[in-house]
Amino acid sequence: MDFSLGTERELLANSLGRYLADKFGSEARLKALASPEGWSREAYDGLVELGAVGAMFTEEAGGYGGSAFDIAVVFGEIGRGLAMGPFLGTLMAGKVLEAAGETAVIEEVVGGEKLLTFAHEPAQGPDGRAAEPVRAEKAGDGYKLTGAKGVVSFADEADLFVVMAGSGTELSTFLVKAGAPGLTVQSYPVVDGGKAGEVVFKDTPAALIGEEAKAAQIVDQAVAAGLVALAWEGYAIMQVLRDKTVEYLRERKQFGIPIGKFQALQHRMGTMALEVEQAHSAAINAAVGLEEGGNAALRAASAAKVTLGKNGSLLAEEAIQMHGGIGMTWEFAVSHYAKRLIMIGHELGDEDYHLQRFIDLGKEEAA
Amino acid sequence: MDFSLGTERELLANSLGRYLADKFGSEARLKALASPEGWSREAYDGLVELGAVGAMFTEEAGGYGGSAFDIAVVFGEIGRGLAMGPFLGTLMAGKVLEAAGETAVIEEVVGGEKLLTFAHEPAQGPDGRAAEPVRAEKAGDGYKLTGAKGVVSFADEADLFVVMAGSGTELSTFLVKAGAPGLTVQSYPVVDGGKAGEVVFKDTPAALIGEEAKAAQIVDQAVAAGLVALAWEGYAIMQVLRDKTVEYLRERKQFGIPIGKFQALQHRMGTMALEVEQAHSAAINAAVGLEEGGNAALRAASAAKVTLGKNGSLLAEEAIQMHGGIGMTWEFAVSHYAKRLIMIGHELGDEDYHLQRFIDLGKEEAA
Amino acid sequence: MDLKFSPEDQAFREEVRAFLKEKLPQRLSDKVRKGQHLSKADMEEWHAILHERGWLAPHWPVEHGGTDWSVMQRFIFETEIAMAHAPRVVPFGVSMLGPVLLKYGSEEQKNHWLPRILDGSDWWCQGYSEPGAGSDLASLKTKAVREGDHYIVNGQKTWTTLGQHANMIFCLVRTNSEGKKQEGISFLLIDMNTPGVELRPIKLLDGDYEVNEVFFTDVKVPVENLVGEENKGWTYAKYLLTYERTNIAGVGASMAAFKVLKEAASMQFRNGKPLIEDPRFAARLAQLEIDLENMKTTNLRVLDAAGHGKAPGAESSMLKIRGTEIRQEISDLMRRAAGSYARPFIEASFEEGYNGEPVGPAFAGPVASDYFNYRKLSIFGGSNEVQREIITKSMLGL
Amino acid sequence: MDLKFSPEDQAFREEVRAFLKEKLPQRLSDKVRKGQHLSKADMEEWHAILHERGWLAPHWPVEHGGTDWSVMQRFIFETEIAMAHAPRVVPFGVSMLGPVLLKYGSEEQKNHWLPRILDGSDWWCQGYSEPGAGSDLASLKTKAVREGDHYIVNGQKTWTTLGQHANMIFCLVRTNSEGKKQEGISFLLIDMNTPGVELRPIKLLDGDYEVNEVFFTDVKVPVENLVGEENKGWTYAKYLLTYERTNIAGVGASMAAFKVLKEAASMQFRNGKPLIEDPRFAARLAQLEIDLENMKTTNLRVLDAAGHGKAPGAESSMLKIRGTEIRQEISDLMRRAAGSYARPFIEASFEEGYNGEPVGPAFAGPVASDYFNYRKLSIFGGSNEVQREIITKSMLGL
Repeated sequence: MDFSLGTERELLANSLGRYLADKFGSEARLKALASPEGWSREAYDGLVELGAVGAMFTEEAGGYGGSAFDIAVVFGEIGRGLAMGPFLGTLMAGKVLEAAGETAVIEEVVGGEKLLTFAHEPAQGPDGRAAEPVRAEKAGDGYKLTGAKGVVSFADEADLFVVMAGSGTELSTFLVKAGAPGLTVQSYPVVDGGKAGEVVFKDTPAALIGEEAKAAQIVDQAVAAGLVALAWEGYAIMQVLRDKTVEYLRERKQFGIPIGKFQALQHRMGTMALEVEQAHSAAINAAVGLEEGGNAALRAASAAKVTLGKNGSLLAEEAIQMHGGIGMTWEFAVSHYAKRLIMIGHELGDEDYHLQRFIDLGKEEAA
Repeated sequence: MDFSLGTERELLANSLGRYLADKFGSEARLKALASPEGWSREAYDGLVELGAVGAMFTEEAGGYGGSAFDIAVVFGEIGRGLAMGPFLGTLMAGKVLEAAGETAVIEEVVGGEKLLTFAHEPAQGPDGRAAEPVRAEKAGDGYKLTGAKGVVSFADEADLFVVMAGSGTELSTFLVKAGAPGLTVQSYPVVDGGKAGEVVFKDTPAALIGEEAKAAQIVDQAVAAGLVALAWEGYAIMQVLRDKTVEYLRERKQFGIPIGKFQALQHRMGTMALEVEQAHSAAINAAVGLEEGGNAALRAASAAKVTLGKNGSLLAEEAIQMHGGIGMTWEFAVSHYAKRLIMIGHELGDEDYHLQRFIDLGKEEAA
Repeated sequence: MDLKFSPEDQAFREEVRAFLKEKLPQRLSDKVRKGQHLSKADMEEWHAILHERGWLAPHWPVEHGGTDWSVMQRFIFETEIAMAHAPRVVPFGVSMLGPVLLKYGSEEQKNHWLPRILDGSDWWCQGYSEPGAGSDLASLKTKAVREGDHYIVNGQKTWTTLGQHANMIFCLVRTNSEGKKQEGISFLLIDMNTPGVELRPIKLLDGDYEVNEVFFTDVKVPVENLVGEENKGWTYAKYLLTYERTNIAGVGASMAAFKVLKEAASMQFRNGKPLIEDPRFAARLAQLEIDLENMKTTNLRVLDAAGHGKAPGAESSMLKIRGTEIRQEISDLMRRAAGSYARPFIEASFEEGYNGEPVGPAFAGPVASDYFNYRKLSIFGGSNEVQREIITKSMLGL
Repeated sequence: MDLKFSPEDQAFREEVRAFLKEKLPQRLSDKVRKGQHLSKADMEEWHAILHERGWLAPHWPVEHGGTDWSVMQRFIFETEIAMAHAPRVVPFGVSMLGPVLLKYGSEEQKNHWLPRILDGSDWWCQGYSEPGAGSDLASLKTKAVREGDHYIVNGQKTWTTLGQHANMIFCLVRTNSEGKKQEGISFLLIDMNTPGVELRPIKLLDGDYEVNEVFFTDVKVPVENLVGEENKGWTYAKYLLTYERTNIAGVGASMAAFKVLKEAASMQFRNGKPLIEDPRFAARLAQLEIDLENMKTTNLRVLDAAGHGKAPGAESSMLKIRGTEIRQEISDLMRRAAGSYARPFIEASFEEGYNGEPVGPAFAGPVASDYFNYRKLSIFGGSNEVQREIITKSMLGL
């Protein structure tokens, strides 16, 4: 048994972490948020150059990593530095391409020439119902897509979309290029920093990835990889919130003494620290599960998302509460970490969804 | 709007409370628990004489009260004094009899000549499945019952049983006498004090109460009355646990100062006090609902049981935790209040059951 | 025990409803319901409507423009306006300064300032908190030194809500640095247009501006703007904090928000069925509804006791805690209901008249912002930690 | 990162399993699984079986009868015996006094007492707590006054677990009343058959006797029974409290109990279907399983760090808190699973060979008693409150 990440991964973590701390600290990030673009393509490119995307994929697929713990390291640093970019979408889309051996596309993304995202969620209309689901039709050698996807990460900025079409066990995945005919994007900022958009396809030309109607398991594993990524990103944010709160308890004085001397805060801080460690363990379990694949990957991923949802809310809410007013301000980094942590709960299904999924997968395993 | 209980009810509460405090204090109760009978029939008879049972039923039915707030007062004192006896069973069985105008039986119970209990839960076998459900067969002018009921309050001590037979909307209720042919009782103590038993009927003669197969709504309202009773009993116990814990925080010193000065304990105590008030409000709502009857009675009763389950666990567990070791001892009253409070959660459905029921009743109301 | 409203109370409720139906502008209630930002003009509009009817300051004495309503009537009124999605009356003048002036102000102060609160001539804000003070409010450092018939004020206040709209600020200032810190505090009314007063907005985590820092540099304040006696300001401030607040639990506001939540959960589809049929979400909703019903009855009990002359102490703290917990829980479930669509952050859509392309379910726009903004509820107004201590200390008597 | 057991570890696990299959009496594991009471003879029987195999005190040095197992092997061992429902080894001699003697005892003490622990000649109990001390352990008052070659001990200890079976007690006693309270404490070994030692059982809320009060009246204790130096006992006691306890989370025991719980929920019918299919109960179970998996990995991480020479500090406290919370949650769900049948309280059924008529579901007998008894887990052994403070203080360094 060995819990070390290994020297190479530690080197990568250090270089990503240093880059983010030097070039994309709290002030730079606020500046990027206030810019017309709403994020920093430069910071993203810098991370890609250091290997943040390459580490997500295997060498055969055009990357130079690809294991669950490579993903863990990259997303840990993304969390710690609150980096903005289509990392999660790139990971999941790339995993779909990786499974189909689409090396050339991955190489372009790893090299930073192209931005890749993942259009997997159905768009919802004002009435709360799913808008027109995306369906594929054969058209000559290729396919045409029609329908809508919602909250697609960096939709406006992306050069390439991996798009899920069909449903249930009849799922297919397609590659669509930005600017393709019939493709429209409505872009907006997201509350946790970065961009997303609603994407509508109307007879939009698309290239099939892998086999038709056989993508369900591949997408499941790609999403499990996404959940591993979120588990590690969330764990890193929890560490930051824990450490910043400890620092605040040490330095902030009230009634003449550091508030860290107050017993009630000590007890709550102890609980926070305990839950951060559980989130770490859940993230490890999810990564180990992903390496194993199959049902184990899905179950451990769901367990991690449940833990992340519960403990993430606790850390975000307690960190703000214990900081008091200052924790609510835009200028103070705690609020941005809290926002990202809470919004992670809104990506790829919340803890209620994953608790049910964990139960269902347990039944499948038993059956 | 008026939240006072009224002079008469306050007089009744005072007389029951004083009787219990004088004759059935902590030591007397421990003695009764250790006696071969395992409870005190004498204390029960004393309460009956003071009107504890009479107050549960209307004058027309042979009692001298019968409103939801009469029930509230009686069970509040039962909780505060940890009285033992078939009060809950008597209440629910009596409400069934009251609805059918069976005045003579109620008069005997109110007068203390007879002990009445309610056999409503299916018995369970070692495999966790329901044992043979009770079914009724016509036999001459009367009926014969066959089947088993579980955890019947004071089954061995009772002179009369109101027995539910059939199921769903086809429910009937019957009166069975102790010692009737084919009736066997396996008696045992219960962990929260008092007695119960498994009851088996084999061609046991029984008298129909009210109309055949028309008892469902009557039983629902009788159980709602039981839930109101438990809500008030539980609220009273919570008050006791709150007060005893406050007292302990004031008197117990550690590191040279009263532990009530410790901030963490102050915060937790504040939460306990807050939840006791919510339980009080829920108990009021349940009583108001019962007076209204119908769906409102059932919904408010379920809401109260949910509150009681959640807040009761909190109070019981926190009271013991804040008392430390001493709270775990048999000699110290806190542990007995905690046990009864937790076991109230096991009577008439737990908070999970009632949360679902609250949801279902809400849908019915909306439909 | 009788929990029905009396016929008089019912008639009163009908009167309030009729008033709201007639006078509450649809435009305003739409904005409140959708969680859009209210402009200064919006708030002034509603203020004027209530003033016209004589219902702006129900808790003031009739001779000063208040009403003689019972506590129950006030509860009914507050619940009804909240359920109708009326804007909240900005409390700093009407509910905070007003009661202090009524109890401790001179006749001149009452006659000058109270009518100006009612007719909207003055917009008041609060100068209590200072950077670094937090729950230790009495440690405040902003100094007022008497020079002739003026005080010279220097220092800084923070977390001043809606200060950007205000022309007047009531401040706690230090007039004596010796002895117990509580005994050197005075209560001063300051015109924000005086030279030396500077206001800087604080951006909150939801991107919105609602609180401010206020800086005082050699600000001259006439001595007649001192309320009560010098160095007795702490008494007045505490009066304000423990002032019988019938609406501290915000039952009406939470009932209104719960209704919006239930509608959202009924309309929102998740995994092919209405979210309200998801067992776990339904359980969260039901628990919330039960908590809300319990709190409502608790609030009525406290009001009933207050009507019988019992001053609520720890009870106010309980209502503050549970009220804010419930409001936060509603905002939590609102964001959960929106799923992925909690993330889009289109600030323009929070303003009136936004007509961009809608994104996601209609209710989803402000849910994340509201959730983050409502974190303040357990921090400000006496943190929930402080309230818990108040409850316990009132029982312990240590 | 590699979380698989090594082939050596796997082989070791097989060896432990084979041993358990061969040597663990079915009678004992049945009693443990059913939650029945173990007699003194039962505990001694299992003690002797482990001793025979040399696995009674794995954490002792080999030369004193221990093993050279890695921390991982110890974890495997502890998990396997728990999963097999073996009785817990009574810890007072093997896990508490043993390590103290090994580190601070004289050669004579080691040679005399350690073999007697292993072969069962002595049954040790603990004399730490005193009435009214609680978390303030160092305030202890039991006095030992040196007179010639004896100490004369007077005072009272309490919460002495299984003292009724013991012939020896290790005690913290006060040998100096001046200066800091921690600096006047000594560590003394006392024969319980000495005149003046009196034991009184304490009945706990579940009706069971497992803790005792111990009274000392002019008890003569030979000076050679002093461990280490006079007035240094606090150091030894603290060593024991922070002694690397690989099993503090009780992962194996909780895994075994969780299995029993899942079986109970699968078998128990509620509203016409297995309880495990009830959405709310299933959710509680799933959350518990996730918490347990997380804790298991946390425990392995701590063990891994310990194996690399990192002394666990706050980590032990985390494992203690979460371990006891999980165990309490299991006992909570067990009682919930039993429904009404949690109430019957048939004390005779907790003993071996009970053949009365069964009442209700087979698992239901001890569930209420266990739930109430397990309240102790968060109180004893350093309350969970104290553990939370330890965690925070280790981070704050205040």
